[in-house]
Amino acid sequence: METMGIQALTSPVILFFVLGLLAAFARSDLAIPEAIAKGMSLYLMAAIGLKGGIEVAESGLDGTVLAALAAGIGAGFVMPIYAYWVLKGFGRLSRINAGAVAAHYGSISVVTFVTAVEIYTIQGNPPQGYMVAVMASMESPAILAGLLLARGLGSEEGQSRKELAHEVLLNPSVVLLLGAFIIGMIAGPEGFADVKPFFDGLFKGILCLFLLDMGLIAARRILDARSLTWRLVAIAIVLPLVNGAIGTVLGVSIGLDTGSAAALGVLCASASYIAVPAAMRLALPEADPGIYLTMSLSITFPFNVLLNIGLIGALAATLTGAGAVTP
Amino acid sequence: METMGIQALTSPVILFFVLGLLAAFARSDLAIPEAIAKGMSLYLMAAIGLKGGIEVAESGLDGTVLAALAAGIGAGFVMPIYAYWVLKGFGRLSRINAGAVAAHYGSISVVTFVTAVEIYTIQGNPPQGYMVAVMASMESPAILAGLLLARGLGSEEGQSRKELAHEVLLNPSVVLLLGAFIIGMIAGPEGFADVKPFFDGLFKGILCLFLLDMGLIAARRILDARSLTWRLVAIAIVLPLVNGAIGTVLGVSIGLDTGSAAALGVLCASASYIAVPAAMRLALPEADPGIYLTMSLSITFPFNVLLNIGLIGALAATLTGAGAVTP
Amino acid sequence: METMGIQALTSPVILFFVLGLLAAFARSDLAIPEAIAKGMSLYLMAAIGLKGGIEVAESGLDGTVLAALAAGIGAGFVMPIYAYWVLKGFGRLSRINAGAVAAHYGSISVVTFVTAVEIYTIQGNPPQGYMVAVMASMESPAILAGLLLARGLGSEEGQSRKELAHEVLLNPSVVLLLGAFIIGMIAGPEGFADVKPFFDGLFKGILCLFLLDMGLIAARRILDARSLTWRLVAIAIVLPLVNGAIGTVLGVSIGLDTGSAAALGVLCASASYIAVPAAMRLALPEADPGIYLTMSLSITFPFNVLLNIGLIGALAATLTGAGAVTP
Amino acid sequence: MIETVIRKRIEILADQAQVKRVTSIIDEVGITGWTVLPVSSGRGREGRWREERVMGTDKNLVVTIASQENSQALAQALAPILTSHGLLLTMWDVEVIRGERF
Amino acid sequence: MIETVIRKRIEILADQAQVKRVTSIIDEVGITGWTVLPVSSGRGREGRWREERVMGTDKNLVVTIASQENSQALAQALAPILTSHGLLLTMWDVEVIRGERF
Amino acid sequence: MIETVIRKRIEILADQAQVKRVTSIIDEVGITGWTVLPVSSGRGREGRWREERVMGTDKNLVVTIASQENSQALAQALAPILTSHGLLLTMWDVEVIRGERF
Ligand SMILES: Nc1ncnc2c1ncn2[C@@H]1O[C@H](COP(=O)(O)O)[C@@H](O)[C@H]1O
Ligand SMILES: Nc1ncnc2c1ncn2[C@@H]1O[C@H](COP(=O)(O)O)[C@@H](O)[C@H]1O
Ligand SMILES: Nc1ncnc2c1ncn2[C@@H]1O[C@H](COP(=O)(O)O)[C@@H](O)[C@H]1O
Ligand code: NA
Ligand code: NA
Ligand code: NA
Repeated sequence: METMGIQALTSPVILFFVLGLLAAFARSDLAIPEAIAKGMSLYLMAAIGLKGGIEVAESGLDGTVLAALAAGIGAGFVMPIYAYWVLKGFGRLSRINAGAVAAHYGSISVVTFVTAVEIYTIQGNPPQGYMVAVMASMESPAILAGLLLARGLGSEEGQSRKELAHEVLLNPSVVLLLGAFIIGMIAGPEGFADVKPFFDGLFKGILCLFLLDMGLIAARRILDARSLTWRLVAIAIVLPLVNGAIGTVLGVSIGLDTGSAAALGVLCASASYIAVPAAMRLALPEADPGIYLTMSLSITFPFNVLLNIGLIGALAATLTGAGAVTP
Repeated sequence: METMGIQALTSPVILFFVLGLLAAFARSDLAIPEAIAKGMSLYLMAAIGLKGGIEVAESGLDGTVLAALAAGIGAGFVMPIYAYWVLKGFGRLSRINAGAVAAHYGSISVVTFVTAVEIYTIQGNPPQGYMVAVMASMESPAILAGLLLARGLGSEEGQSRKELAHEVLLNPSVVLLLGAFIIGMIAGPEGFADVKPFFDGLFKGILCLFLLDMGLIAARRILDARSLTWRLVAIAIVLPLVNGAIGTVLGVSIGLDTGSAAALGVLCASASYIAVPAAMRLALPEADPGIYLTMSLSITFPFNVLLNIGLIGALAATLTGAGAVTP
Repeated sequence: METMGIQALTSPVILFFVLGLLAAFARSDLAIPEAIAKGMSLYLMAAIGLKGGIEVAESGLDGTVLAALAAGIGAGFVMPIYAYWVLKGFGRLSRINAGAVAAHYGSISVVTFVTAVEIYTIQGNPPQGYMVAVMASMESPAILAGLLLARGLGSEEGQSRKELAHEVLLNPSVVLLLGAFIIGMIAGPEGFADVKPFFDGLFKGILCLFLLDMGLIAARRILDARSLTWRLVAIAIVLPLVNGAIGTVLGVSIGLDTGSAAALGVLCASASYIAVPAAMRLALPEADPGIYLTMSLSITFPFNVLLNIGLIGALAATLTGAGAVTP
Repeated sequence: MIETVIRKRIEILADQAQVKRVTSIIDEVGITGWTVLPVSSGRGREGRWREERVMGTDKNLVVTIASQENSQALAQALAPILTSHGLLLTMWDVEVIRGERF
Repeated sequence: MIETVIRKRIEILADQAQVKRVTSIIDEVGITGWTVLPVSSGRGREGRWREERVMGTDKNLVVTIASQENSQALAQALAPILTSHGLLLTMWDVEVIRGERF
Repeated sequence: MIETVIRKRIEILADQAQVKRVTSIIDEVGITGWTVLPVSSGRGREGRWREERVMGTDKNLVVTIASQENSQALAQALAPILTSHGLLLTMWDVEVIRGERF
């Protein structure tokens, strides 16, 4: 297991992330233009969606898909609940802030998932293509759960409720991920051939630059953070550990293969930093992004990328008895 | 023919366009940063220019090229004239607005052309490389014609006339298309080899993302449109049908091959949404972009991409007796 | 030699640069969005850093590397000194402006280096991978030298001195170049394989578009320039000739191969237009960018790209007795 | 001399996610138009922010020119949500030509 | 206390294609400088616009600081084309330090 | 009617490289916040600039709302470096709601 962890840490993808962290901690002014970063983020979602859809077009769907979807959506509703109580109790957050943070941890991070897929594929346990659909379906439930926790039932006026439903169902990330997934299913491997150099060939390289930027942004947020306490830092590390383990066990128990079970674990462990912050800005503007973004982006994200993905992969391998293949 | 139409509609390029339309109609906030969209548009022009130039460097030029250039430029001057009368009469537009819209329909849309080339190539009828030069030469004549129609002869003051000549001859699209075309002719296939992964390999993938954005923008414009009447919608559909048929017949009659004749038809059918709007903003600022952009971008562009390219291809195949090869 | 020069001039990379120059001189509005240009510049630095590191991981390091590093850093400190006296004396610049310009000529231009590597590789004399590390180490010494010349010893207050040290050591270009170089050394050729389509396959194509933009910007600066005299133009051509010859001789004399000696010559000949202007804006805000940017970007950069790289390559080939291989 | 009239210029700094809400209120109040400018970074009581366009937590500046009555109505409509929605509103008198447009 | 003097700040919202025309007029009037800010979207009588940078039909905000006379001259020079060229001009008094520069 | 109070709005046009220095001075003076807007091109005595984001020699507009005393203190603190650091400062009175914040 050790060797695998170390292997992953010498992959350019991870090394660029570390470079970003170090550069920002050293207060270098290195920065990637926001339009480029946003473009790379859209590219990664379109590409992962397409690839998932094409794999499903090739392999077809079996019963485990439905189980995986149900498990993911269920986890998206349940995880925020206990997260909320921990955040309010141990974390000493207000109701509003606890609900907002809980929503982030119930939802998912596309780039954490993508990084995990790369690592598990290197290790010989590639997750199934349908896990992309599971990911897309896990983006929004936690937003609902978090808002209910923060505001209570029936507190929203009609206008806000409409906005909210819109945000949850037509969130840009969900639309692009699911849209590209369906395009992949329709186009299939032959349709994909022509666009493969772009959506497949460039994938890892663009992931490198995107993670460079994530490292820069994550480290700078910590340096600028005012509202972070040691209690919140602890939660931002323990929650992904617990959620990751629960997700992996859930995945194995519904019969997913090693890679897919680990991927479900990673989805549970990851915290959103694109879809949910935007939704919270809209629906819970009183919540403090200095808390929720710093926890999800600056602590949980690096923890997952550098350590937790490896741990979850090891757990899944142990539970399924699958030895990881050293490439 | 049917099957070909359907085949084209399952190509990722078209599917991403449809995704963009649907997402915007559903009022999702999905958006591609403007700098990225602009960058993709420049990439597409540079790449299509280069590829055209390289094909010409390989195949050499014969007499039909001159005929095709003359046909294109002639059409660019003539089409705005009847378009103008229809727009003023049936469309009930003011002189200024009719002239502005006419200029759009006399000029061309690079991305419509590029999409048509992809589709005709799949169908086994690739247009000749020199059609790129025909396209570049068709960008500007209609701007002149439209302005003459809107303002009358001799109305421009010296200053504006200079600005206008500049806009017409040194329009960024014309410069980049022709510049890249000439670079392709000079560099030839060997010079191209090194840059092929970028300018050729990525082409279709970037076209997908660009058409996603076009779909988003086209649909949002319709939702925001105030000045659109059913008469204008009808014109925005009938004009590309008529112009497309005329252009195809013209192409066949001067001896172009099936793909090139169809490409000439598509150039005639397409309406500009980059070069001409910018020129109109400069030279006819009183004209209403709510009319000309909405017609060209939100009605004619989707109509051409989703339907008319297929119809024109079928017409060209029928006229030249060339059966389309199903790949 | 002639034929080689002409060969290089028919490479798309150079032709796109010429297109940019011509388009801007003709006052076309063609422009690449700044975010895209910045993104391409970061890409080029990351890619050249990575590639250098991987070559070093493959070939290992020998004693000449240290000699090359020492030569580069030494040149970075010494070149500004004589440049300063020429700029103040013959060039009639104020102390501040002379120091600022001298810093630019002592430092390096990544894109000039990259273009030279492409050309020398075509000519059969590829520079060694470690020259990337030499380049990175040459970015900053000249900043220090230029500031000392402009301000004198001990003139900086504590605050500025800290800012300055920061700028010199953690300059974004240095961080990205060196960071990517080290990532390349760690990841090695196997780690690189997955990201090769992005960082290697696209390299030349992106260089084309970047040089198109450089051509546009360089020519526009000249058109807008107010402070440029014929004396400064002369210096901006003679300095790169002299520095290039000195660097090449230095490279040959410490035992570098033909390509690497020529690359050292190009580094000496090139003038910074990213790292140093930003540092001067911070540390010497009184200096006139209308002088230093116009000289380095609009005169020296085109002169190097279009002519001097070829001359330096010929000199290196003559001195090492290596005939350039015509591919 | 050109004749100018006095109108109010109101500028509202708002989270990207709140721009739609702000501009709808401008429309409802009956003001004829508005313009949005991008904002790249800032610092307030909640600390410093930058590079947040990717996360959608960046800000924009909404600018609108209005008559005195309309500007009063807008200030009144926005006042209750200024604090909860993190809006920053400033307004001042400006001269405009063609005053009938606003 | 720092001594400040009163100058006019004039802001002109103009189509991308009209910016060159506006800044040439500023130059001709004899004003020493101007600055252009990007604008991302808006709504007016002609309806809403956004995402138009690709089409070149987006807008910019031209800002210039000028003396009272120069600002009058600028307003006068721009007035005839305000409506036909879709320009939006506002101006107001500001305090500046180093008043001799403007 | 909504109650408003008068505050100063100060806008400083600064080179990208000088923004950090300007905002630190704003912080030191005790002003509660600031906001940075991008600027795309301009012309001054040193000539025209544009497309300089790649070279890092572009400019930004730093906007801050402050009380009269704080704005005086800021103007005083910036005055000595205005010329040497190429800053352009304008300020004027604006109405704000929730005046206690500034
Ligand atoms: N009252 C207003 N306040 C601020 N901006 C406006 C206003 N009216 C119009 N605009 C801007 O000016 C543009 C053109 O307006 P119009 O000429 O009315 O279509 C709009 O798209 C807005 O960006
Ligand atoms: N009168 C002015 N109004 C608005 N902006 C100005 C003015 N003068 C100078 N600027 C801006 O300040 C920058 C530097 O001016 P200068 O220091 O005169 O070269 C210019 O490039 C413009 O962006
Ligand atoms: N005094 C101020 N002047 C200008 N902008 C401010 C000021 N205070 C706050 N802001 C802006 O408003 C945002 C939110 O402020 P706050 O609600 O205090 O966190 C900050 O990030 C700044 O961009
Ligand atoms: Na999660
Ligand atoms: Na046409
Ligand atoms: Na040098």
